[in-house]
Amino acid sequence: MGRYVIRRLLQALLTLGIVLFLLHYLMALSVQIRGNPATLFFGGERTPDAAMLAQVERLYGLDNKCYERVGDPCLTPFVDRLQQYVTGDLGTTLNGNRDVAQLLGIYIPNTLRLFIFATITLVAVSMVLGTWAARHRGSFIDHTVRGTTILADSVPVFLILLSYVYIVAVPLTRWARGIWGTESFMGQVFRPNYNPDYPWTTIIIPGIIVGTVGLATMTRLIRAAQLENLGSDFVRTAKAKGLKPLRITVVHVIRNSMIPIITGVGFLFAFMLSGAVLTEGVMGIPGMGRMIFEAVQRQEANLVIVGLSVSAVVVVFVSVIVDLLYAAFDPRIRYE
Amino acid sequence: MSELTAPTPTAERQATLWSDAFHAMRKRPDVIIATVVLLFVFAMAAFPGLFTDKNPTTCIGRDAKQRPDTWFTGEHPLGTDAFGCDFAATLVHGTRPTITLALSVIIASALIGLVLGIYAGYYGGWIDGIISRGLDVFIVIPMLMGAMLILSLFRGRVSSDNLFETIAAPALALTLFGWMEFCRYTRAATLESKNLDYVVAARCLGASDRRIMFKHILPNAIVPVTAIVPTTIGGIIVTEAALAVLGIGVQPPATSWGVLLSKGTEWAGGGYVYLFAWPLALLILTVFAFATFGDALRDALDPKLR
Amino acid sequence: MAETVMRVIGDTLSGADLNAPLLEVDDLRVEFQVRGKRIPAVRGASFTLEQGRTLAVVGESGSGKSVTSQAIMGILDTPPAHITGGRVMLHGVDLLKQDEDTRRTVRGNHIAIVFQDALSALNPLWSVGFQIGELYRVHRGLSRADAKKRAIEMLDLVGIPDAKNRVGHYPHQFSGGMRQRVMIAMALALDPEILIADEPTTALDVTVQAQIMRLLKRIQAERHMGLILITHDLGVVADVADDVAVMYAGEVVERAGIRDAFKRPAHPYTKSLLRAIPRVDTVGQQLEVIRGLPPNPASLPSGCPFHPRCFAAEDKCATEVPPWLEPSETHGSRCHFAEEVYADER
Amino acid sequence: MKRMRMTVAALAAASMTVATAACAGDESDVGGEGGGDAIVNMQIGDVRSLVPGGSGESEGFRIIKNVYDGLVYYNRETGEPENLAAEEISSADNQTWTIKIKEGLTFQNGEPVNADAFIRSWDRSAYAPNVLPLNYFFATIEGYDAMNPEPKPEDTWADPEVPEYDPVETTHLSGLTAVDDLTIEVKLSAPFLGFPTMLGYEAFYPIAQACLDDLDACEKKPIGNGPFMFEEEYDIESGGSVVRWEDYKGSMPAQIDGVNWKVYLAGDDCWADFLTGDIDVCRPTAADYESAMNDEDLTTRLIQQEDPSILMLSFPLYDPKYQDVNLRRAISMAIDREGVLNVVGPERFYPLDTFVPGSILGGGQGTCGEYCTYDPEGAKDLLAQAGGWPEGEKLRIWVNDANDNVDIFRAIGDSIAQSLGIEYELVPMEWTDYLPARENHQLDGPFRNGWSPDYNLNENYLEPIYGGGAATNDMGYENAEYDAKIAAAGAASTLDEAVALYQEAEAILAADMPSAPVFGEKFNYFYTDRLENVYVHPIYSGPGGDCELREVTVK
Repeated sequence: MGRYVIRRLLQALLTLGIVLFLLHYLMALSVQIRGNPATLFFGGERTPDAAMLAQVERLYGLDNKCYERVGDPCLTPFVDRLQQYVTGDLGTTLNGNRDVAQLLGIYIPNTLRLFIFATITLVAVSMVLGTWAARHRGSFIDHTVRGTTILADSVPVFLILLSYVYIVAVPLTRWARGIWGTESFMGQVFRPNYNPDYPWTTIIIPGIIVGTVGLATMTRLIRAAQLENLGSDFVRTAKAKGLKPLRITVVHVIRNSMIPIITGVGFLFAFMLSGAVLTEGVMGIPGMGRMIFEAVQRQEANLVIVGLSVSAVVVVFVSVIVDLLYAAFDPRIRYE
Repeated sequence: MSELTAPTPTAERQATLWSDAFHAMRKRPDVIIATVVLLFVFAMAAFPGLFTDKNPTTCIGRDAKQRPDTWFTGEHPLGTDAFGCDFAATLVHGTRPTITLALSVIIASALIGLVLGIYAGYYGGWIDGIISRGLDVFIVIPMLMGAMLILSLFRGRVSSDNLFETIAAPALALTLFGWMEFCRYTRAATLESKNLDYVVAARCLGASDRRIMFKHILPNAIVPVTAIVPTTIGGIIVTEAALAVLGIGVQPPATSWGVLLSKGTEWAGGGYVYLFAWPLALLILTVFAFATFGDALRDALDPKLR
Repeated sequence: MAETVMRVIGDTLSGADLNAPLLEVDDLRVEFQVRGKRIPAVRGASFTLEQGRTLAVVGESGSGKSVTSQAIMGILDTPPAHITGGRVMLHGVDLLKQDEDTRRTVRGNHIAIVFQDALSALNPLWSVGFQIGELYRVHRGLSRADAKKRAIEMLDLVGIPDAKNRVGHYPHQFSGGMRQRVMIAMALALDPEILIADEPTTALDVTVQAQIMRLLKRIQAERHMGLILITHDLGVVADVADDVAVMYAGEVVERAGIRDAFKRPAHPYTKSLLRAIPRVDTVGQQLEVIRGLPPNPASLPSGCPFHPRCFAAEDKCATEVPPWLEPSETHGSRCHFAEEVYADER
Repeated sequence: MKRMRMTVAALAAASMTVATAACAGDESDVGGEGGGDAIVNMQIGDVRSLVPGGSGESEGFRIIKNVYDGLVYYNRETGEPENLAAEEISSADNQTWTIKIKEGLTFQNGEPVNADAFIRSWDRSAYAPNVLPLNYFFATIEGYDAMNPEPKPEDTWADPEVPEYDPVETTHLSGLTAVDDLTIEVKLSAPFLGFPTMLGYEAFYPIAQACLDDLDACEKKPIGNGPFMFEEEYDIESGGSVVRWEDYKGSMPAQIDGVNWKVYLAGDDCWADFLTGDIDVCRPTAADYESAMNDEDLTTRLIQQEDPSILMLSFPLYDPKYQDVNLRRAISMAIDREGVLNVVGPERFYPLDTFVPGSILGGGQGTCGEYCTYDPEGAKDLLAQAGGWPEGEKLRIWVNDANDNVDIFRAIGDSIAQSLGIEYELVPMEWTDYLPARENHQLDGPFRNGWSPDYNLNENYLEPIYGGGAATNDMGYENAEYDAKIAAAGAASTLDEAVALYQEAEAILAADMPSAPVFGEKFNYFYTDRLENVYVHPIYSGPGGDCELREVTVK
């Protein structure tokens, strides 16, 4: 088992190495194609004179000649950047010269909070719907569940968010505040925008909405697993052993459908990270998704590379955890 | 002696699989409705002229955002959009870029996925290693963020009315981050069918690798891939809309459903809900149709559930 | 043995009468609702089982053997299955009339079942000890440790070596034969009065098959248990069963003592089955085969369902439903010419 | 002389997030009872710096102008500079100015507000190696060149060791001398009668010595001399709050107990939070504006004022196609300004028919006249006179893609194409590419141009944009007679005389029509019902929603 984990981690390191290089290459391409981001340093409302520009370029390592030739992978700046990251200095941003590590400290917790609520909603809702649909296979309920989950997936998540913010959030907040007062949990939870003073409360609703991303996939996975288990021989044996239906469902059926849930969460994790970009945009949450989006627009190389590498590490970490959970849940799976 | 053509039981077994699937699908009412919707949308994309004779680019600012007094009739059947162009025309002409984008992305990513998947599954060893690492790299970067990175290289694109230019950049970005799903399924199917007896038999009879791959293994690999094609198309259309809202997808004044939606969201709050409702309805209807079709196809093709 | 039975029977089945036969299945009818159509799977199966005796239920696949056993256990899913008639009398009490709680207590405590493929019949994700212990924890309310101890005892009983260490293992870590023994251990955990073995050895090779059958007989003798053995293998029936019930197209076409049924079958179907068994002395001769295929339950032939494949069929077989005739008081058959077949004139 | 347009209006660069912000900290209840916590919740965008001289963008200035007191403050109605920290500002020849500072003014940490406080601040901004955005404001003062040496020749930059500049020893502007503890004498390199009007802007604010000693701490918790004081640090990501400084001795004290600023990142808007009462002043987007207007209660709390920022469609005079004035007039008349307004939201702009807007001293002369009215027939005739539009060629309109510029100029393009029957094509560019391309005269079609006032004088709209050789003269417009008139106005003895001369220059400009005025901006701020005395300063107000925090009161 240990050897497997080491092998997986080595593979992960290799993947991350490639990801880092790919991101660096894309940012180099961006500088080569879109021109020099150094002007951002001056707030960009007037072209700084060439000399100051050259000074700032050296500060950010943009003065290497490779940035003039389109397509040149700029290996030396890549090595410098790696050395810089290895020593723990994640570089600073062009606009406002802020330290990237400090920014991550602000952004990562916000996105994590969003994900916690999203994952809970996704697993809970799909578990209930999946089991319910499997229980009433082929009946009217089965079709409505399938229909609604597909509908939930067909509506882009940012449209659900926008309609929530524009139509529902404001009257709901006012109504809630009328009853429970502004400072109360209810007064804050429906707010249309994220508020740094209530980091947990104002992120519940966006989390739940992001949780609906991938609901159809998850419900289908669970329904299929439940169907397979419900019709399986060991459930028939369990019945023959005179166990109560509830115990059969919990001990035998749900336990066996944990595997697809883990696969689902592992698969949807990267999918949800995409959802975060829009959710954080609409709800004004200063999170990873939004930060990376703006950094890409502003050619903030350090922010983009570190941001995406962090999300890459998280995704890789999640996939290794998923594999280990497989082994934990299913004794038949053994890794050497 | 030319190599014997190994018995290809797969051929007619394959045929029955597809014909069975077709029969199973045809009988389901929801699939019929979904197919009708899809045909309607494809027709709108292919022949916009059938649906509206107005030119979406003739826009008069003065009569912008006018609701029609009677819906579906009169000079502007669906009223005018935020720039004063005929809303029905923009809606119809917006369909072609979206559908062409979706189809081109699905075909490109399916092809890449299939070829790489088969090579990885069949040869194994270091080829599989490289392709799997490639898979990991692209899976690890979330699709939307990857698309953003690629599309940020194309900023400042001149908006043009030529179809290819408007959708080239988003299509490339979505393909680059869309093939992994196909590759994974194909690779799994190839690994599974590689050691089946008839494939081993074909190899014993001296069939070349390429022949085995594309004559024997491909029909098996096609099954799981086809099962996820419709739902993936739905996903691409939704992602295109997301890109448009972020302002990095299809660039206005070229239209697509995503652009219409992002413009619609701006004016939805101000009481012009119809600017937002029509493109949303069209998008949801199409994606829903694709998803239902995909679900039915998956059930029909999945031997266990049949 | 007896007083435990009384105590347990008393508190679960009020009005249980010790003198009544252990298990009496009378005219059991089961139908399946498939896409709107009602298809008969069991059309009036009747047989009785006495304590300490083994009844073999024989028939081709699709003849309703397994559905009957599951109907007795009450584990048929409704929908699609519906029990439309008949009685299942356990000590004179009709199980079909009991409420679900009582039925559930009977399962495991009084009637147990062993399935054919132990690998799929055992939950792959739980250890063998847990799955056996579950019975004690649920029905007897034992603690986890005691349940585990009892599980180890049961594994020893069924002859699994080094039970103490293997109790924590998982089903996939046992061989076919061993898994079947685990199934038996699980079935016998609560000391049931009746054990239904639904093709227990079909999935095993011959040598292991013999060991399992010997194990079943030994335990039946020790516990004075009623054993219903469902199989399509007449060879196994010959050396194990006391009585035999032959099922065809959802009904019992012949019932008799084992020797009587083998020597003088009273139903053409049983006779054809016996002739089809290859024997050493018939080397080189053409094997006897019953022509045609078992009937499709959705469209059964008129009259006697076996008539299209019957060598002794007459015109009336196709029109009249044969009555239940009894050439001797322990031998019955549903065939117009039961006496002639019994007397080997046909 | 380089001038910089204050980024008050929406032309801010893509990098500069002109965003809106909501409050931070505990919001007082919606009802907002009076007494101890009369706290106003405001939105704010991306603040670059809170130390005078380091910001130069609208959001930073909105905080600085309330935490610091400058020498003068621009009157809300007239826009005239009135003395605030200054006792008296006088000059005989418009070249040597003497500034007297009021007695007894101190910083919030007790340091005296004296001549040194101002000189120290101005020297810091003028010193080139500090690389501060407002550095060039001091170009008019003698000694500036010594502190800002010309860069070394281009080819020497290649090798990294050699710095681009010679090391700068002089750290003090020679033109600045502290006559005594409370008087400063400023010598300009050339006479400029508008000098006092500049003293109200951020560049000329004082800095405490303690602040200079630890700049980072001062950035987070500024030490000002204004009516509001920072108690905790300001967080650029989420906002901050200030409280009233009790022993403020200046002439414009605060009426409320404190202000909370909440940061709204790019693209967010505070309207949703305004409706729930978490933000007190907010500017709605076009769509929200329309729904807000049908709500009677809200419309009673609306401030609508003309913003001095203007939007123009400038012509590349260096391009042969656009030499004929009739073509430029035809294009201007082809723009249906009301129609475009109907598209982008009627309340955000007003059609402009003059080169200098009415809210600026000496503006509103309507110099563009009939060429800024919508007359498709007239436009077609002018186009014919100018030799018609070459067949098959598209009119290429260049625009930077910040905010909704693309939508506005698409509507304008539609209108021109409709009226003249020609085809057009939008060329959106990113700000950091658009600006250099425009300044290096690389555009081959009309392009978006905008201007916001640095100070309240019509000269600010004439010399920097159209003056011969002016840095921001992107049209390449050269007219000797026009330049002469500007110079004469500069040397006029009284302000009124100068204003009249500048107006004559504007008339010359209108005849040449180097660019077509399209819109003047209008801002519409709504405020919650718990506020009173809500006034908006015409020249300096944040685009997302702002008000005079020194005058506002809570019911």
